Amino acid sequence: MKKEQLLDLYYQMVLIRRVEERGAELYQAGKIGGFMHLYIGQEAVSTGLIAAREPRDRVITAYRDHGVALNCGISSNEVMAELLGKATGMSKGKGGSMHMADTSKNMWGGHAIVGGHLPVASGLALGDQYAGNDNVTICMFGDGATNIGYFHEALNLAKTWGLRVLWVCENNQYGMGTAVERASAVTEIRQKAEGYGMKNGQADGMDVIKVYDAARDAIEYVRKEGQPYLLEVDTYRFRGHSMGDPERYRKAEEVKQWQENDPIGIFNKYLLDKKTATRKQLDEIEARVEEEVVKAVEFAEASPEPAMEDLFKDIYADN
Amino acid sequence: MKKEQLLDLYYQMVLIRRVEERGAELYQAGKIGGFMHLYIGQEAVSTGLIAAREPRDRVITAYRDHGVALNCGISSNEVMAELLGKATGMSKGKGGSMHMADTSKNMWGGHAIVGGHLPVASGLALGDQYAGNDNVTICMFGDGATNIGYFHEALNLAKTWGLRVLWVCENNQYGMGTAVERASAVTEIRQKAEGYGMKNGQADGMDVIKVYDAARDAIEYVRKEGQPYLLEVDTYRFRGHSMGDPERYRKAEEVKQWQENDPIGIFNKYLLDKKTATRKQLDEIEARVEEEVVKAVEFAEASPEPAMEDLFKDIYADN
Amino acid sequence: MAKITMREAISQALMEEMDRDPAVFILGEEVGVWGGTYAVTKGFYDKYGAARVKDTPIAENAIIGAAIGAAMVGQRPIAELMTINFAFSAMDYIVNQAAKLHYMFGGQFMLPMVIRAVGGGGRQLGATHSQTPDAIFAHFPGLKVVSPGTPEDAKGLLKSAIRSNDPILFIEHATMYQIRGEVPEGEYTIPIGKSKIQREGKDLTIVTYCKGLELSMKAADELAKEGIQAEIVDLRTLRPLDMEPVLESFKKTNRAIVVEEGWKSYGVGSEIVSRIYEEAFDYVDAPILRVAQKEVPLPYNRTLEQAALPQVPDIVAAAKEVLK
Amino acid sequence: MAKITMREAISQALMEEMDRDPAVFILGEEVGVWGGTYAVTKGFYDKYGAARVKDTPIAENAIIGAAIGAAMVGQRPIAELMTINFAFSAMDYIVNQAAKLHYMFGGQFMLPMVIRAVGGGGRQLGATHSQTPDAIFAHFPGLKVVSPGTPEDAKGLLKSAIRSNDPILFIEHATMYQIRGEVPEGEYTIPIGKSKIQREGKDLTIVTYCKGLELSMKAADELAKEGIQAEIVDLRTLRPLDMEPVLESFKKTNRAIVVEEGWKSYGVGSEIVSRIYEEAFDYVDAPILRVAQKEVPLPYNRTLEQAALPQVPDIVAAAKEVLK
Ligand SMILES: Cc1ncc(C[n+]2csc(CCOP(=O)(O)OP(=O)(O)O)c2C)c(N)n1
Ligand SMILES: Cc1ncc(C[n+]2csc(CCOP(=O)(O)OP(=O)(O)O)c2C)c(N)n1
Ligand SMILES: [Mg+2]
Ligand SMILES: [Mg+2]
Repeated sequence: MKKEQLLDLYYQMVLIRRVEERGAELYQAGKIGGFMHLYIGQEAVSTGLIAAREPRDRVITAYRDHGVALNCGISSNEVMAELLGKATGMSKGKGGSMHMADTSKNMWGGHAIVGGHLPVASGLALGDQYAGNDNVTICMFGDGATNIGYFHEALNLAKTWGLRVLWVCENNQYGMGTAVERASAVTEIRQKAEGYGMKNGQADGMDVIKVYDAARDAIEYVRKEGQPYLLEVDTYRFRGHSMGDPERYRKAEEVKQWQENDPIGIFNKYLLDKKTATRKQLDEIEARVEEEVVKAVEFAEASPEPAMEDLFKDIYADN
Repeated sequence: MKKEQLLDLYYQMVLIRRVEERGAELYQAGKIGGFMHLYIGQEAVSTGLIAAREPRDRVITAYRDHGVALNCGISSNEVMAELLGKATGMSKGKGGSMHMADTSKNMWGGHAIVGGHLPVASGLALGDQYAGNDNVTICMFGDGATNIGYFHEALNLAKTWGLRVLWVCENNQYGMGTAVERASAVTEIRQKAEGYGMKNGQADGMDVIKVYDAARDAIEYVRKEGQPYLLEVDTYRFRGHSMGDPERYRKAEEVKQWQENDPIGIFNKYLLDKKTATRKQLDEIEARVEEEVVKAVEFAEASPEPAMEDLFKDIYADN
Repeated sequence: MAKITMREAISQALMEEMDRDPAVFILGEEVGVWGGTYAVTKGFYDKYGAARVKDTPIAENAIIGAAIGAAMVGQRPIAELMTINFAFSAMDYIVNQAAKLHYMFGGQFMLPMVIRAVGGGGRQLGATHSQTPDAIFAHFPGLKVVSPGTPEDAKGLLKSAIRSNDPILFIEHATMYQIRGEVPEGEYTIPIGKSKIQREGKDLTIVTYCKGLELSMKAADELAKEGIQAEIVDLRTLRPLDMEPVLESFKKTNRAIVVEEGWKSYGVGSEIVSRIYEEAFDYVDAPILRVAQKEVPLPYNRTLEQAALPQVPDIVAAAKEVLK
Repeated sequence: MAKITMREAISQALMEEMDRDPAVFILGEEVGVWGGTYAVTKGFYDKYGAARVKDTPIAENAIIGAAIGAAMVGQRPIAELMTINFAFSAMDYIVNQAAKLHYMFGGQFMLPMVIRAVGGGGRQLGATHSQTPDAIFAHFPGLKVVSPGTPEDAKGLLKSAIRSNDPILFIEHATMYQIRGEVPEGEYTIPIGKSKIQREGKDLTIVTYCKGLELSMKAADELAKEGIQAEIVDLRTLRPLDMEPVLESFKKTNRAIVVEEGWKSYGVGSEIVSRIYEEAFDYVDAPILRVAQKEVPLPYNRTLEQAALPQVPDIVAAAKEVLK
């Protein structure tokens, strides 16, 4: 990767972190409602992954989607506005935290039914196969999602039909409070691909470069071979599952240990060690992010609520 | 196996064949309605399998259940009566061909939603685990059923919780008109067990002895280890999927080839070759079966229809 | 006008739309090589090939989920559920995804897709395979639910459904594929969301749809012999529901019954009855009655099953009751 | 009588029945270590251990399917669906298996199981997570559907449900866990399938249940200020439906509205309205009105969401309308 690209990845990771930190504050202040799932700790995953796609490659993910949205190029203004339920959000305030999409950026949402978007991902890829192009669909989901039947049907269909889907399991060790081994017959999620004769791999999700490399290779394979691929990425969420998590299921110790592996810290060190950037440059990026996020909050707060008549808009496309 | 047991297996296989042949006639004559799926060609599977169980081990299967019912010790009278929808059927005429159960024989049905009974099988085994016994649940299903999400959820649960289920996939090469490779990512169904880290095996489903041996070992494993096991049994249905199958999807050639491997013929030859029985003895068994089936049809035809007030019975257990 | 079967009408609609628009394709269990479980897509596989007539695994969530995804990116999939009973195996995709994605993402993309599903009892298929659960799908805003009762309507409505940009559940009835009816020659469509008077009369209004229409037409013949002229309003679409023709008819007859094949409680009739009273209260001369399925899981035994299903004499009796 | 929250009432019912009968166990997502997503089973895991408080994978079909199997062999599982929206992901097990197996096999085995599921809107969870689809489950004979509106009823009905030999869907409401109400000291149960007058009045009848009860009680207070005495009948059970108290009340007041949180079309109100007209036609003095959710998928934005949900002023307005 070129220097600019690397710095851009750093910018994206810091942006996700700050947007979510402010988001958490706004949630506590009662300005954001519903369920909000923070991506903090997992920033390297979607950042590395989406950096490896071409713009024509589609992305679809679960409800933990702020980071993915930002990586796909949706502005922090829009993300913040959607969190606040404003008309200027990309889903016009109707979707909220869990439902961020911008199809012009090839980001097909945020989906809140666990595993529910996996068959849909097969469908996006089917649409491309039917159209005769070689776009890749990148579908992200959690470890917990691999236990639901939707996962099985989607992967089986993708392999049987040769659909171009890169399945990315973000194994953050827990589905809500349930550790992987308490819910899944196998603890290495990639092993599930064997049941479909599907090529698979694993990457360290705390290291954005490693994620990028693995994703680039996997995307190339998917595009060239016209076959799906399952990539397991090991990671950890530093915060609770969603904003109201009692966190009885994991020890502070364990969280601390992982936090010492902060993906932003790791990348920061990498950039300095490799002399890709100076500390000053990185500080500048951080300052730029701070400013952007302040503006995003201002934008969101100043944005109008959806109009009352919007309640009845977009129920159907035809009338 | 002792001689009597072997001869009993032969009797069971011939009985299934004859009951179904008469069933097919009665269906054509309009005396049986609904969907009827014949087991002809697959008799060795359930016969060998169920011979290997202890009476306390539970059996549950799909809609292709006449053979299983007979193997479990349900009388041909009751099977025939249920086919005719009579009050003397084991399901009192309410279930029909696809829904044969007799819980006193530890036969928990015939289930018509493809794959739908697999989570239920996990539940039967859960009930036993909760009760603290080491009963085994034998759950049979088709190759086509392994593509639905129910399969995935059931197997994952069984492995994660250590439930005593012997999963038996009757791979008869087709789900309706769809050949295995057109619907499943892997053509060896047993490979799917790898995705759950589940022990698995394969057996020739046209040879009752081989099925018996494989089942006995598998049941022992399941009982002793407190772990599920997936057994794939290769077989073939000689008739259409159900009574109204246009059979456009397979060649007469292929059917003929498999029919030359008739499981009854193979077993007949085995018994003669090994001198376990004389031709006369086998003829006698066949004659006994003929007679039994004639009587079963008489019984069923002479049996009363359910009373009109039965329509409203057994909707609920409490009132 | 040619007289064709319901099966032919549906088949023609599918073919005409596939010929018209290359974005249209079919996916489902046994739609291809087998030729469709009910022979509706017989010959399609040979004509259009495997890419446009896709045999799927037995995986209802994947079928509807994949249709949703393909529709999101601009294709026009027609997903077939072998029977509507298997819609329960894909319920989330039908009522929670197809019905909501357009709205939830602020209208960013459309879902031009049709789910064809055949339902109905009367064929001794037992409790899990014999249902007419149409009402529960009609409960969900965002989904459109169409269920025609004549070959003409089936063809015209299905063509509209395929051209529509919304997710549409198109419900057929397994015992109606052989019924015949006149169908206009050449190209035509029928708008979704319009009820229709299928028979005129002045004495009472029978509101019905799908299988209920077939039964109600026969009942009307019976009633006519006794000098009673029933007007039959066919809903054709359960959501969005078009009450206009129902109310117009009712304001003329002042008496009505609703006929449906599904269970009575929380069924289609409940909604129609409520709406008539809400919107034409002053015109009501007698309690409006519902003719529907008895509240039991359908049994295999033919006699019991037939006793549970609504029959022509039940309709005749209800009609006479409201005329008392 | 002690005043406790709905959460405590449900929690007590679960504990008392687990203490009473070793065949009773709980399974579901996050019921154990986490302590229940809504803290209903907080402390259970420590008290009863992993064998009786089973955390499951995210696999709704396996949860309900396994409960069915365990019930078939005589255990008494309580399966928890994290929210009723996920019931669509296990729909076949609820309406096609739990509801039918007893009947379809001629009564050979029973299904003593409870499915607890929390529903309801008003928390900005968006279209897929905010539903009140109770009516669609009540459509299926073979299933019982209970949805209490007070802590007392919740406790007594849940205890009955756990002791029942039938599959019961027990629907709670996410915004009601904190409401408080008096609950009898000591052991009691309340029979399933009995509606109840929750407030007496003579001017009109409000038929409702669950969240609708909370709203209707407040509306009745408002109405009382203007001298209008509303009688409130709480259905408590949607199937089997007990119309007796409804009809009795209606025969006294001759005017009624039905209040529910779910969508109006094909909803609970449709059935109640139809039944009142069918069974008390001669007592009707004014059109019966339905207060329900607007026909939209629920949006995230709070203002829009609240506008879509039925509110106290809507009930007050409808009540006045029927009294005109
Ligand atoms: C079908 C369904 N069941 C349950 C839930 C509730 N739920 C939301 S997130 C979640 C945990 C998912 O864990 P995982 O897939 O590992 O993703 P993570 O949250 O760790 O990113 C659960 C159980 C849901 N949304 N959908
Ligand atoms: C959920 C569901 N989808 C579709 C069907 C229709 N159907 C009945 S049997 C069958 C084929 C099943 O094939 P397989 O599992 O291989 O069993 P086999 O009939 O070969 O014994 C299909 C598609 C069904 N009953 N249930
Ligand atoms: Mg996780
Ligand atoms: Mg098969």
